[in-house]
Amino acid sequence: MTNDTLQIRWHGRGGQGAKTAAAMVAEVAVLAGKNAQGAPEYGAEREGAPIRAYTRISEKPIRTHDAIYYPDVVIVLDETLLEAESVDEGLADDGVLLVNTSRSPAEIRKALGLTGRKIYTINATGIALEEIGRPIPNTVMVGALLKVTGAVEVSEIEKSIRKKLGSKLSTGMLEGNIRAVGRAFKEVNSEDE
Amino acid sequence: MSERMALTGNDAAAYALKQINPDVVAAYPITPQTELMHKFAEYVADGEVDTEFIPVESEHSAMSAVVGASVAGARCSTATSSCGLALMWEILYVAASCRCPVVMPVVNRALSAPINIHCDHSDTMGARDAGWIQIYSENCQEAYDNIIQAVRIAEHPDVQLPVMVTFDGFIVSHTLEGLEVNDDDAVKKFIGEYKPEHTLLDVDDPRTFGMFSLQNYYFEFKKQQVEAMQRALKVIPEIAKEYEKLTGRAYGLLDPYRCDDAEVVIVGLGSTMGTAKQAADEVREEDGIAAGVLKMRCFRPYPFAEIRKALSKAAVVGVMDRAISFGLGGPLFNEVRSALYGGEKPLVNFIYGLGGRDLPLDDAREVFRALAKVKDTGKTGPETRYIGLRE
Amino acid sequence: MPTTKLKELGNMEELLTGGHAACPGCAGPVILRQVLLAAQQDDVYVVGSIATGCMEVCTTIYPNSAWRIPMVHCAFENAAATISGAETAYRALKKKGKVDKDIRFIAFGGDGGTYDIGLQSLSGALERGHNFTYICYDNEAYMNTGIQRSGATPRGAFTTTAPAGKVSPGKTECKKDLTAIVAAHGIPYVAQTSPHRARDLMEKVQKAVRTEGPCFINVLSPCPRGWRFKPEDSIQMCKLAAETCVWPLYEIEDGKVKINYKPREKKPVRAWLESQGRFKHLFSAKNEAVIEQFQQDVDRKWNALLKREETGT
Amino acid sequence: MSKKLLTKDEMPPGAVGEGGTMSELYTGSWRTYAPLTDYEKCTHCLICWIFCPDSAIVVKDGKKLGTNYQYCKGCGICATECPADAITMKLESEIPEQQKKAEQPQDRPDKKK
Repeated sequence: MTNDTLQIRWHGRGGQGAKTAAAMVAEVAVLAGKNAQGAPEYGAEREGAPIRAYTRISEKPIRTHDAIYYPDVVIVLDETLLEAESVDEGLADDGVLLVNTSRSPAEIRKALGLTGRKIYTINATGIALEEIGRPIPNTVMVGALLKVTGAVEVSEIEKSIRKKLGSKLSTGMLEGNIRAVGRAFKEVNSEDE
Repeated sequence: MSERMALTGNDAAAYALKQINPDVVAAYPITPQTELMHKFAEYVADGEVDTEFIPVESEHSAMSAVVGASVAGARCSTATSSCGLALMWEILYVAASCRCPVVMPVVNRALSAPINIHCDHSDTMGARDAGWIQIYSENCQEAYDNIIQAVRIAEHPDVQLPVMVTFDGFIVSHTLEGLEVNDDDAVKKFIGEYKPEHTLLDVDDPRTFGMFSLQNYYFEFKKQQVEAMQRALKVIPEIAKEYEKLTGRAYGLLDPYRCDDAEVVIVGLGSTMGTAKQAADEVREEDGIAAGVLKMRCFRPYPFAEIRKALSKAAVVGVMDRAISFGLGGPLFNEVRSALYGGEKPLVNFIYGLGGRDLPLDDAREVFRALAKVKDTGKTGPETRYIGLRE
Repeated sequence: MPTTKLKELGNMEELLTGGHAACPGCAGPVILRQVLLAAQQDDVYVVGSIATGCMEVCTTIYPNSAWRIPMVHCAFENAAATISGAETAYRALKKKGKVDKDIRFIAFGGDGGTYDIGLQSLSGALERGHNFTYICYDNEAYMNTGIQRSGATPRGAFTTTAPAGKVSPGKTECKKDLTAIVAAHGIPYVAQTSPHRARDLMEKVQKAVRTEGPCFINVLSPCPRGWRFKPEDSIQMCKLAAETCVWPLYEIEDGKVKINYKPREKKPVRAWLESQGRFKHLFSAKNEAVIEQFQQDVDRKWNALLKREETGT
Repeated sequence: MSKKLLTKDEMPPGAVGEGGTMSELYTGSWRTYAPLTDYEKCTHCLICWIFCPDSAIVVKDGKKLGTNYQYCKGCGICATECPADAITMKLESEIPEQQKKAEQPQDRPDKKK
């Protein structure tokens, strides 16, 4: 971790909820007593365009307000971005790459020609479709992130989802999201398996 | 007494406004201020504030309505960014000159053209001579705290001037951070009641506000504003002290970081100063550079004496401007230089981040290294340098 | 009940004092006096805003003011936005028990500040439904800054920015119909009037200030200096404008048009044009067509108005 | 009517002035011609009063008392509009002092009540 701060960079497409996810993880961390920052990067793009978002989590106050150039974790919400973007740019040797895909970590490693780093995959879109009925993978990816990094407890994320989305979503959608996070914890694939 | 929350800068500002519970808020949407007013409009819609909200048809009318409401005796507010602030320009002067103690969050954004929605300080720099107090915030916590303190500063009988509380568009406005918020009653008690001496609604003592004033009187009014600004230099720290008692969070006119033993110091405004503080720590450790940061919280009134004092020990000063006065250079640089007039200290102007271009931590470190080189070689080199610009 | 009887009004407090700096014979202060006398009656108080312009600069010269009602001047183009803030403050403070008086709000602006630069501010305030009355005193040019052409300047008039010259007959475009534009906002009350019929003006003001929601009254304000006529003839000019149907007196209440004055015999516009130096150049062979066009403009609008009254729209 | 100018510290901040103070000013010097009322003809219809731009016609209990020459700028609207032809405009310099005094009422109900 850079300066005792866990730095997470999200790659997604507009509408997939990268911004919400980056903020949600930060919020969960804050509510768990840590310092955190969740920042989207805005262009003029609308739905479908590649976007980035950033999350920082630290025990110490976070003062920097720049983009994340040296992430500890990179999360890819849309696997088509693996070709369109240099998602591994600046990712530390012991950093984590978490991809929403039905492929295995080994397949991703091969496709990207990556050395070092730890690769995790999860079929977040599939889980989202089954649990929420919509292909929005962000909450699943939040669950997977927490499983992989242990950054915050799963109970905290559930609280946060209820708080953040409770007023926006129907009960069915809300419960679906919570189930999706739970499944993410179980279904994330690592290279050890 | 307080609660920890995770809010974006815009939501933190809206939360401060909710707790202030102004009588009247008039606003017009402009990116990146929009979400602030969305949130506030929700508070209105949910009856969480008593505020009468005026959804005006332009920023010009927002400021005009606020002037009308303020002279009528209402505590009032609006918020804007960039071109919106520029459209208000004429009425900014009226608000200040009519001594309307309005509090206005300004979410800093570049001015057109080319149109750009991202952060720089050209909007508020353009308004620096309008007679408004300007307080710059580094992060969400500061935006929240500054807005609450601004009410007291603006309405202080020795001041009676409008206050802009600024924070960086997107970089702070759309970034979620953890912050401590006061409880509602504490804010209510801290800001107290607004009781202006004369109001437009006092029909038993009809007065004329905003009168025509000729060569024989205009100048005196301007001197009154000069004096009110001077008094604000004393009032702002007093109110900060009181706020510190309430919250434990300390504020001053300036926010010096490791300046006491610093040989090279960066001076600047807003969120970048957080990055600069981190860079100072890192170059002290990695390069052995005695680095410090002087963040200006209060830009108007301009704290000449305090700046001079804070920089007295620095050998080299770098001033970071997120705006340009075309044909002159960085506006902050020129003001810092004027505060240091008569000294031998080399000064370098770094212009950066226009239109929201990021200032990476690495670049902030390079600024310190460049300043250290000036100190070591005794050669100032180019006075104005651009960071992150393709030339 | 509010009164418009002169004997009764004469006993009331003069709300616009003498000593102001308007030109001799200016119709502006006549309008202001009539408005204030009519509006502030029966425990109803009036608070006003005024746009930059002749009436503002000549009634407020620091440290003196001619106004005995509370007034605010903010800028040229924003009398409506400014009053919308004051009116909103009133609602907010009344709700909190900080104000107990019954206050009505009036914004004043000249044609420059209303037809042109202030149109957006006016439109916004009308659309938002603030409870106020806007009074436009229309002297048909920017008189305060030196008789420049405005959207309210009639066709053929000489102004300093559309002067009559060797190839130009003065303003070549016709006057903007602001009253119709305002009426298109669908506000409860819109009227046109003139100070020569003081009772008509005052009744309209009383109707407006006692109507809930935004109201608008457009008042013709002859300007001896800008129109080039003798100061003593200001009220006569108003009369002539009504008799030629150049300035019809009418009102639109909840969308229904009522004409308040119909001349028994409509005078030709030639009489109107002859009365003022600003049209002097029209009386030459080469500009005859402009007079003809002017008459056609007036006839078309007057006939349309008659029809609207007849059909009740 | 020249008054000593207020000093900076005497001026309340913000260009706020007391209402109605122009009533203390003198605009009578603008006048070349002055109105004189013939009370034999005057019907006290108050037409002159309602059309006066300078609030210069003094009225009490429904009756015209005269013209306040402090304000009157001599525009002549009153003379033009008088339905009884009771008002005439005369060159100021040709009006005898006594006649002027008679036109200028001492009673000033138009002052702030």
